[in-house]
Amino acid sequence: MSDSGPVQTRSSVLTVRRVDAYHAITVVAPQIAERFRSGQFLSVGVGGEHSGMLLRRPFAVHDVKPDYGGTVEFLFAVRGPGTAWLAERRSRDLIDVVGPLGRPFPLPRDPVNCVLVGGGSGAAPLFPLAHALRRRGCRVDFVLGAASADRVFSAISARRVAETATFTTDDGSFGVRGRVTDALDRVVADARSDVIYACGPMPMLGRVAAAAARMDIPAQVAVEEAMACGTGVCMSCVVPVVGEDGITRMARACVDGPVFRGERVRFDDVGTIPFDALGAPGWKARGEDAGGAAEREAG
Amino acid sequence: MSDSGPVQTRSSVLTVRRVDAYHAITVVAPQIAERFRSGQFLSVGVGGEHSGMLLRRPFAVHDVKPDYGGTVEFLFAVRGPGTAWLAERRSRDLIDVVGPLGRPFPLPRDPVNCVLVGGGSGAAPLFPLAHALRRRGCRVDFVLGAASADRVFSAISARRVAETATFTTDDGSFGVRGRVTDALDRVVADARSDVIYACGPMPMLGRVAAAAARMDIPAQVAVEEAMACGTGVCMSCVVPVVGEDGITRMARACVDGPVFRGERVRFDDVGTIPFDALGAPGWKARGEDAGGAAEREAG
Amino acid sequence: MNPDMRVRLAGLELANPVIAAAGCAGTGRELARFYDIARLGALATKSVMLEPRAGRPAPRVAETPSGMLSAIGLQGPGIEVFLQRDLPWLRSRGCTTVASVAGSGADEYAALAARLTAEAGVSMLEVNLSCANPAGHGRDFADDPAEAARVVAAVRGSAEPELPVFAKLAADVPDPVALAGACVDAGADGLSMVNCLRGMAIDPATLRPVVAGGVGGVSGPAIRPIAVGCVYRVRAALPDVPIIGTGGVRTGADALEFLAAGASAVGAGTVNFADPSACVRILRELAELLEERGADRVTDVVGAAHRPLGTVQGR
Amino acid sequence: MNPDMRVRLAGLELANPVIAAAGCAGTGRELARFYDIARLGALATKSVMLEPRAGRPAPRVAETPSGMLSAIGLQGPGIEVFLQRDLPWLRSRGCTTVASVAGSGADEYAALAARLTAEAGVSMLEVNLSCANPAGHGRDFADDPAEAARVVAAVRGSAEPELPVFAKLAADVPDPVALAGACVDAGADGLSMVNCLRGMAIDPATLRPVVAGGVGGVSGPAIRPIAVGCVYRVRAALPDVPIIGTGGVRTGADALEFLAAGASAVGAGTVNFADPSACVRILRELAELLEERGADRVTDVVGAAHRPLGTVQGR
Ligand SMILES: Cc1cc2nc3c(=O)[nH]c(=O)nc-3n(C[C@H](O)[C@H](O)[C@H](O)COP(=O)(O)OP(=O)(O)OC[C@H]3O[C@@H](n4cnc5c(N)ncnc54)[C@H](O)[C@@H]3O)c2cc1C
Ligand SMILES: Cc1cc2nc3c(=O)[nH]c(=O)nc-3n(C[C@H](O)[C@H](O)[C@H](O)COP(=O)(O)OP(=O)(O)OC[C@H]3O[C@@H](n4cnc5c(N)ncnc54)[C@H](O)[C@@H]3O)c2cc1C
Ligand SMILES: Cc1cc2nc3c(=O)[nH]c(=O)nc-3n(C[C@H](O)[C@H](O)[C@H](O)COP(=O)(O)O)c2cc1C
Ligand SMILES: Cc1cc2nc3c(=O)[nH]c(=O)nc-3n(C[C@H](O)[C@H](O)[C@H](O)COP(=O)(O)O)c2cc1C
Ligand code: FES
Ligand code: FES
Repeated sequence: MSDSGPVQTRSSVLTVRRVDAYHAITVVAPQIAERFRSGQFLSVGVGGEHSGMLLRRPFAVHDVKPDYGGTVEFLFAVRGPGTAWLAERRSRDLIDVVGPLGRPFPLPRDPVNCVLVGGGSGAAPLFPLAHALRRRGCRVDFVLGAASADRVFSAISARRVAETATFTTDDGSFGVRGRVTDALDRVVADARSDVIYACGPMPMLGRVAAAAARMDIPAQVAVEEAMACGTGVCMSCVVPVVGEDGITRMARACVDGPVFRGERVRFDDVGTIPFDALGAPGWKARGEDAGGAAEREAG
Repeated sequence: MSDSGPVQTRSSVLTVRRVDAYHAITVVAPQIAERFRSGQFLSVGVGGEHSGMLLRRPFAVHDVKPDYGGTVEFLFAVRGPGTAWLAERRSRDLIDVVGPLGRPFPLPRDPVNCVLVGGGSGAAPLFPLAHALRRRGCRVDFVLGAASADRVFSAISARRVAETATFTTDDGSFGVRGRVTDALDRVVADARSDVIYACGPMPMLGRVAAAAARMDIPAQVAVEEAMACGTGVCMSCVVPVVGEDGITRMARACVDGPVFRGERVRFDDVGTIPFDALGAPGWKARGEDAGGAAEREAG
Repeated sequence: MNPDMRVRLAGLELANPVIAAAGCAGTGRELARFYDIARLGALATKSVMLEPRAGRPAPRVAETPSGMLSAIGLQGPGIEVFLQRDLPWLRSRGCTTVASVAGSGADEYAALAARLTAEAGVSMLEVNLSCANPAGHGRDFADDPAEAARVVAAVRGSAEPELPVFAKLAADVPDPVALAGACVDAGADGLSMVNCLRGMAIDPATLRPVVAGGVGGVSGPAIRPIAVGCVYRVRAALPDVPIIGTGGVRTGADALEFLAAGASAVGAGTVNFADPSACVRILRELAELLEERGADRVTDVVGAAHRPLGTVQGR
Repeated sequence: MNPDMRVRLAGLELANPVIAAAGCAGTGRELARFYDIARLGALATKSVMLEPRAGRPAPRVAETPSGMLSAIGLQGPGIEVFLQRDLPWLRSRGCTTVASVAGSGADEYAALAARLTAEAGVSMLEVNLSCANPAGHGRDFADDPAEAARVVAAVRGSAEPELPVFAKLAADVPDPVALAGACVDAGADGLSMVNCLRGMAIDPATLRPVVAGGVGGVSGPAIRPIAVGCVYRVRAALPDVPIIGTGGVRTGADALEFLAAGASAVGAGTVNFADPSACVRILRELAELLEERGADRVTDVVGAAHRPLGTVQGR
């Protein structure tokens, strides 16, 4: 396990640059680069040893390069003190990085048509995925949504790697005005897509999963939930997920995910404990299920 | 009051340099420079806004210059996380500085002979004092002690400003082997000193005050006690001091001091509440004294 | 337009909700060197006792993660000097003053209240219950609702009816609601919460307690979630009792957290040590946050966080 | 030469004093990806309950100054799955295991103890008393010494005599000594202290509690001085009772603080989230510090901080 598993490194910052409304940090981390598979994420310590900020910050991997034995890049928007601190890093600074974390996107065996749907900075994981799919001869189409033009993520690289790239913005300042799901059906039809990969905010993922179900094609979604550890020990990042046995369990986004099959995530019940979830208040004990349940729950 | 009183500034770091075993930081702080009188100190915020280090760090002012409208310099040894953080500052960084704090050394009206006694980095305040005394035509002699040669403080500048400069080290690696008090008597005799000014660790100050009493000359000592606020509001920095009325009170080193008359500080009782101190356990109420007491206690 | 920052605490109107917390604002003179203390909603005095008191030996403080440990031991000049020297000065500066009182028994608290209630310039009495109860086997009055209630009743009894009496509660109790309820039943017009939590720091080099007294009080941002939790729980149980919320306030956003939890005013203590002009900065930041939300009055946000609270299942 | 790190807890010998604290080490599998968990002094399991439990809705955590707030709600698969799946795996890895138990009544705790005591691979039972007492009007068992004692007695009664039973205490109680004494009198072989303190975080933007459950538990370095104080006070009163000291341990120096205060072993919880290899790092740092002091045995520093403790005058 530990071979393919995550590693903790004090990595030296190679570059810190601005990309549209985002900051991009590239660190030298050969062991992480070599283990990484698309969909996985990093967690980064912020603030330094005597900081009042205790928790690591999770970030998706946006790019992996072979230089210096292997580098990984993550992009982020400054949102609070942790990302503000990261934005102030300079090359040669050392930062504490753990990764790769979580379950990667499953890749199709055959060269099928894939549409990749992303919202805002949540689109980051789609780029290494696109390259992996292309290497397998898959067709890749992008649908990228954002609040406004400056929040649209790496439009250029999207166009470069994909057959087509469709953009939507809430304010119409770039591409189609509206949500990604307003554009999705047409792209799927035109590209004859066989599978949808999506990441971004939960509500968007919910709409994408619904659209996929409606169009009757599989969707793989990478969820985001508040995470204290990122390694599976704290139980903070749970999402209601339906198991193969039809039983709903509170699954950990960090190790059981972040990638789940779209139809398995109960998006409407995110932020709740569904009454029929295993071990929900008033839930009736059923030894067998519990056993099976936990089997998978343990990841 | 507020005119001569302390100010809080976000000061830009001009230089950070090494001086022997110490670091020296010079900040641009015109209002502090203009108000400063020798013996006063600064308090510096460390670690930044989201640091787990809450308390300011107190430092004596080592030098004041007119450039850039007024700069102040403080020297420090890296001792823990706060000073380690300060040692990493670079020019143009902004740091939060409050000063000048505390009561300055009283200066003699007449051009008398003054011997300045310091231990380790505690010697810092003696240098601005020496210049102030020289401006008044006083004779200045130095006695500087330290653990070892590299801890002897600004030997060169001491020699420059003073008539004579005597050095003592515990290990004899520089100057006389032994304590400052082993050299003090001879210096006082040779220089016919009229007054002693001293700062450094409490035990050293105690020995200097005792020597002064023995030689029957006044001593002004600047004490160091753990300080949470440096402004007089927290009551953490207390030292047992005998008032003019002969009553011992727990006086605040930060505002009632740090400079006290040597014979008034009960050095043997530092770190205790003397049984006869005002308000000590079992102390009997005496309205008058209490009144007078507090009058002065309030600073 | 600027939001209306006035708040009412049991009949007492404050110009704004920011109170410099007891024992963290000195005599007022020290902070007055940094700003006009009349700009404070109020200043709470170091707890006043009948007699002068020398307090604990030094060192009295230690830094802890995002907080500090202190063991001052209520050093102070006693009520006589307070009345002769400190109170008149505060009044002369136009500073609304909360007189905090501390004693070793209900009678002593009552005697202090009797002296203070007559004085001009005392706008509120705050009863510091985090004092050792000589009859409590090392416990404080605040550790036992019945003992706390006895002290509060004694103060309420000897103070003029129109002078608000607030009980200052501890946070290291299992049931702040029970403690608060007992104090209110005993006549407290409001609650001030929280005081420091008991704690200790040990020097890893000497392996000895850092502060001379051994056990001290933990304060600062480290305790803020604990304090906010206490305010929230008490507000939920006693929605009509005004609360001064205190514990780890460092910014205007922190103050807003306490107001949302149900505090009508906010005490700022330790932050005054880290930033001598903290109280006026916090007030400015709070006003800005309220303006951003488009709130006309600070009172609009008081208690905003309250929804029926689920039972605590365990952690 | 390296100091001897072995410690004894009520007859149980651990290879070293560093214990991964309950609920912060998952099933063991997660940390095993970063280091060999057989190197731990012991691993305390997430508190096991009779039935599967879904816990609280997300979000379950918030960051607080030098700490965090969490409301997990004891999510877990229940005793059956624990015995089928988790315990055998821990045993197979040679990991000394402390089984933490949680329930909604003394009978439930007793049933868990009866199941676990028979199992190979359970080296100690830790009774998590920070669970809501259905009969306690929202209080936890740990909030009331008598209730805590009833639970401990039930566990002690149904566990084999040679299996050590440790009671895990809360810190937000006025008198940890009274609580500890009650648990020891009820048969606890030792004490584990402390659990999280109750607290809350409110989002200054939404003005709503950040964690879905509202009230949660505060942990991390922020609470360390409070935890060290509890350990010190209990050790002073009950010098012969072994203590697992827990709360905010981040470094070897922090661990040393707890040992000096009187703990025989140290629990590390939240730090595992910030640093997945924290426990082995802390162990290494502690060994280095002991070597620097020239200590032959870690047990040499246990209780080093104890001197007659002055009464707490007040703060
Ligand atoms: C699996 C995963 C991948 C992510 N990838 C990216 C990415 O590639 N680029 C990017 O910009 N952001 C990403 N995020 C969100 C990112 O982690 C947060 O923006 C960041 O933690 C904010 O930290 P802060 O201190 O600046 O903000 P604050 O809001 O001050 O953070 C306070 C606390 O809340 C947590 N938190 C805040 N926002 C989020 C969030 N959206 N999701 C989870 N925890 C949060 C923080 O981790 C911290 O513990 C990802 C989140 C997850 C869970
Ligand atoms: C009036 C005064 C003037 C001083 N002037 C100087 C100076 O010019 N140069 C210099 O190197 N040092 C000076 N010191 C000591 C200096 O303040 C400490 O070295 C510094 O605070 C250590 O901080 P730290 O975080 O690196 O160490 P830590 O030991 O980690 O600090 C932890 C806590 O203890 C306090 N503390 C630690 N040592 C001392 C000490 N000796 N005195 C008071 N508080 C302490 C810190 O302020 C902090 O709150 C002075 C102290 C005082 C009271
Ligand atoms: C050094 C110090 C002295 C204090 N003195 C008193 C006091 O005299 N009376 C009192 O009721 N509270 C006193 N307190 C408690 C504070 O008023 C406040 O309740 C507590 O520190 C929590 O708030 P904070 O985190 O903002 O400091 C004191 C706190 C500190 C740190
Ligand atoms: C997310 C989380 C889950 C926890 N779960 C449990 C638990 O199941 N049983 C228990 O006795 N303590 C539990 N605790 C408490 C810890 O074991 C520990 O006592 C507390 O967090 C203080 O230590 P720390 O500051 O090192 O985290 C939990 C703590 C956290 C933060
Ligand atoms: S973040 Fe801790 S279990 Fe997922
Ligand atoms: S340091 Fe606060 S009173 Fe002196």
